[in-house]
Amino acid sequence: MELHILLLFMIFAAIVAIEVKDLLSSVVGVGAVGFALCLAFLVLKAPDLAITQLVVEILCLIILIRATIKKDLPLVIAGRWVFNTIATVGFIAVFLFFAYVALKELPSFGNPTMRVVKMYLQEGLGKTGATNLVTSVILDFRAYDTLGEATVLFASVIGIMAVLRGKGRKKIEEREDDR
Amino acid sequence: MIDNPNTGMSLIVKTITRLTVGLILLFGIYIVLHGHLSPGGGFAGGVIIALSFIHLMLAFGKEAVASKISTRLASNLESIGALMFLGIALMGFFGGSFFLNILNKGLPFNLFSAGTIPLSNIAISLKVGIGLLAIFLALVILENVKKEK
Amino acid sequence: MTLYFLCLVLFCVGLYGVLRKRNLVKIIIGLGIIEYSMNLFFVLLGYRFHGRAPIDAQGQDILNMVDPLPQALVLTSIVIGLAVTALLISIAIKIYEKYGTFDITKIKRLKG
Amino acid sequence: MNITSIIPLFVIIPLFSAFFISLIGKFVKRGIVGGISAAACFLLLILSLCGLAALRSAAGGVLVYKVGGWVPPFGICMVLDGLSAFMLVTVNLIAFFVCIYSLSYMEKYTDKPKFFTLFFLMLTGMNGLIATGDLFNLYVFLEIASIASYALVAFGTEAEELEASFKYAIMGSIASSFIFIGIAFLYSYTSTLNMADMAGILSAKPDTWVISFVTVLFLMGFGLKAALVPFHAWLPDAHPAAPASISAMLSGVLIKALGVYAMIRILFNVIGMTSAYLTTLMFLGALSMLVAVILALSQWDLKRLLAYHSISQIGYVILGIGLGTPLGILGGLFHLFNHSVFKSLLFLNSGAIDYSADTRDLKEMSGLKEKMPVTAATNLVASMSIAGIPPFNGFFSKLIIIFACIQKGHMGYALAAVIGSILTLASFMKVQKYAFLGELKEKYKDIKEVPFFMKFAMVGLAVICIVGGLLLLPPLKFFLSDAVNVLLEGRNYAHIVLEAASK
Repeated sequence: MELHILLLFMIFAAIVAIEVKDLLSSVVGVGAVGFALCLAFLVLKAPDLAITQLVVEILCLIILIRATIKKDLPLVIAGRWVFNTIATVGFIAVFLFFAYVALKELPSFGNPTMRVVKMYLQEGLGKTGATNLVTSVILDFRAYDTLGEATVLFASVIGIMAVLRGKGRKKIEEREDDR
Repeated sequence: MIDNPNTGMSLIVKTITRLTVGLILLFGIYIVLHGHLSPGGGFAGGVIIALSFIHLMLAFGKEAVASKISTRLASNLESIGALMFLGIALMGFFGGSFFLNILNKGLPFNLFSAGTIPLSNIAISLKVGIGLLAIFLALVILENVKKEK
Repeated sequence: MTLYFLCLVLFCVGLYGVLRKRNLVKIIIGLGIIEYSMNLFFVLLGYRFHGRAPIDAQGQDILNMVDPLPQALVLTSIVIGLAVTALLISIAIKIYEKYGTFDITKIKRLKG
Repeated sequence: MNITSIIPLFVIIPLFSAFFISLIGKFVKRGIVGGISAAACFLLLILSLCGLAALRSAAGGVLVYKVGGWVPPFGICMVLDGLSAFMLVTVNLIAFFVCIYSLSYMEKYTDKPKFFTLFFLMLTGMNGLIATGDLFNLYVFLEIASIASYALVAFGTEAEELEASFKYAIMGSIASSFIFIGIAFLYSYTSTLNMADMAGILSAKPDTWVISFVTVLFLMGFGLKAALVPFHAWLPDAHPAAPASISAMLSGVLIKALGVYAMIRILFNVIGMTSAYLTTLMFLGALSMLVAVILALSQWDLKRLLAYHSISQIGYVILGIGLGTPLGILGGLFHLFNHSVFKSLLFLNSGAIDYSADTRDLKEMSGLKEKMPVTAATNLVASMSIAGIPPFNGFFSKLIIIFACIQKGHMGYALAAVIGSILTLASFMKVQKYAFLGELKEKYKDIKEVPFFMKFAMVGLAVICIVGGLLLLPPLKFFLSDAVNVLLEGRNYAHIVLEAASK
């Protein structure tokens, strides 16, 4: 029952975050959605995710606030966007209808078919020695994913430093042709 | 921690930060080391470690941390962390397969127990922590450059 | 079943925000909401009634554990979301530096 | 360390060189960074060729590598079969030439080590995506390649490039979120993430709404990554803004590996192809073929024109594969290989013009032939083969696609293919006339030919354009026919992989 309340709160906070005028209060709205998500993870018995989501959420907020301090806001709302709204709302309606139809065939909420995962639960402790089975899945059964994961973060750091560096192109005269 | 009053936040924030930064860092290291026993792990612990440095930088102003770690040193440390993690993966080659957990598993429930999992946790936390610190330093340095222009 | 549907409604709120809004930061916020709803949807799929967190306690033999696989994958997806959001924010800051505004309609140097 | 242990090397080598270059980038002289990256690219090319050779001797035509020693449904397995060997050779061949080219092209940009780090990260993403046998792993490597390409599009930090990269990043993230939702649905329905295991379960289960909903999600997600027409809005902005060697990689291999390969692997081998999906693919292919080539006629910016042509040529590939007949798939895959070669060559030529004459506008250039003979010659070869003039490789693959359309009775699509080819020829005659023929403007009197590395890469690709037609002859035919057989196998890909993995 509390999941329903949390989800309704998240949807309400998301709508506020998107529709509100001031940038800083929309950043706070996203923060609210993130923290409600962290609570939802706790209710769904996922402590690992709650810690990571909480901490990543704080970092995201700091960077977002860094980007939105003292920045201007569009005052005039042009009406040219009517076609865009109809297309988006129509696409969302179709998407939700087919999603509703498809969701009925999935196993119902609360009893997942845990075919492959049974082996993780029974022999996880024996095979990997880690008591926290989520960590054993991350770092032993599917460690290759985590290697990709670390590379994603590495690519993002190098990409940010490449984008934020001062001068992108050298002027013609200072370009020396080696070999 | 040399404290010139005009940079960073008010005195109250500075004194509280001086008390809590150590605890946050310790908590982050705890999360990393006990990754395979209790919830948390390389990622969460690494981000907490990065947040403790960012917390320091927000409270005491940019020079406090920026003088110690430059973005280039941070990105080099990060590549070292990444190479460590790849090394642990390559170590598995000796045991026959790419990511094989070849160290002995030890007794469950005590600290040195899950073979290479604690080592990978430490390598990931080193990488994630310093990488996010490098992102924050790059964003902050950009601010100063804009001011001089 | 309604929880899955509410989660996809949250996904559509984020999608609406990304496709409809004209301010760069609002688009990034819409994308953040899409990331959150994706992660929540995957963990909801793995929940089990009266399940326990997938951590073995000393001495107790816990039988009904929640599915750990979606939790491991969502941990990866949260950090991917952070990486993409951080990259987008730094591009938005540089665009603000070059164009002086966050409004898409004024950043229309490219056509097509 | 038996033969299958070469498969993880496709990910380890680019990953290791990316980390290593970013570590030593600042301390060491510029030449060493170039040397390491050229050596790593060459090693990858050799590895993909001997992967192809190892595959011919493998039992059942499949090599399966169990990462971490876990048996497939429990751990992640890396699969090398006909289709992924074919894609690996294409990707690493183009990456090798682009790497040589950018040794001297990147002098125009600052901070060369960062460029090569991001280049190798994109290569890791593509190689990892092609060689993986696990659905969520495919999503992670898709993200690595995408994030690296977002940063590379914005590498020269000018105003247009930042805006193009922002639009590309937003569209790419929406596509990834559709793909992630599709994977979540599939995991809940089949409770496994291994592609082979999932294919087995899906063939047992009846065809329900979940499967068609997930297929539409994947079509939207991978269609957006492959820039099919309804989702192509980002490509004409992103490719011209990127540095030339990166736009060669983007439209040469990235939209193929991330978009086309991932879509056909999942649709053919995991979800199973029905005639409804085939007709949608054919319709999307024909639509993007015609719409993009008409839009390209009115372009004056050289790289924008080439970007529109990438969309239309991807339409050819999707039309070919969408036919579903062995001849159609052969034509589609052969055109995929040819298009990677001549499209990256065209972008490298536009980069050469940009490098020495520093302009991209066709109106300003004219008569560059005298000063840049090599670039003019390679551009002529590439324009001929994209337009489908007989001796070159583009002609053979377009011919096969048109024959396959006729053989299956779709006269409308065959006609559309012919019209598209004629319009392509018209617009490339325009490029040839404005850029290279005519008299040289005095503004460009003093421009000189491009350095050696750029010439070497362009001439190499031009030779492959000329020689490409031989791939259809019997000795080299296994290269394509193995890939076609993998697609025709459809869902007993599961049986083949699991049986090979259990050994």
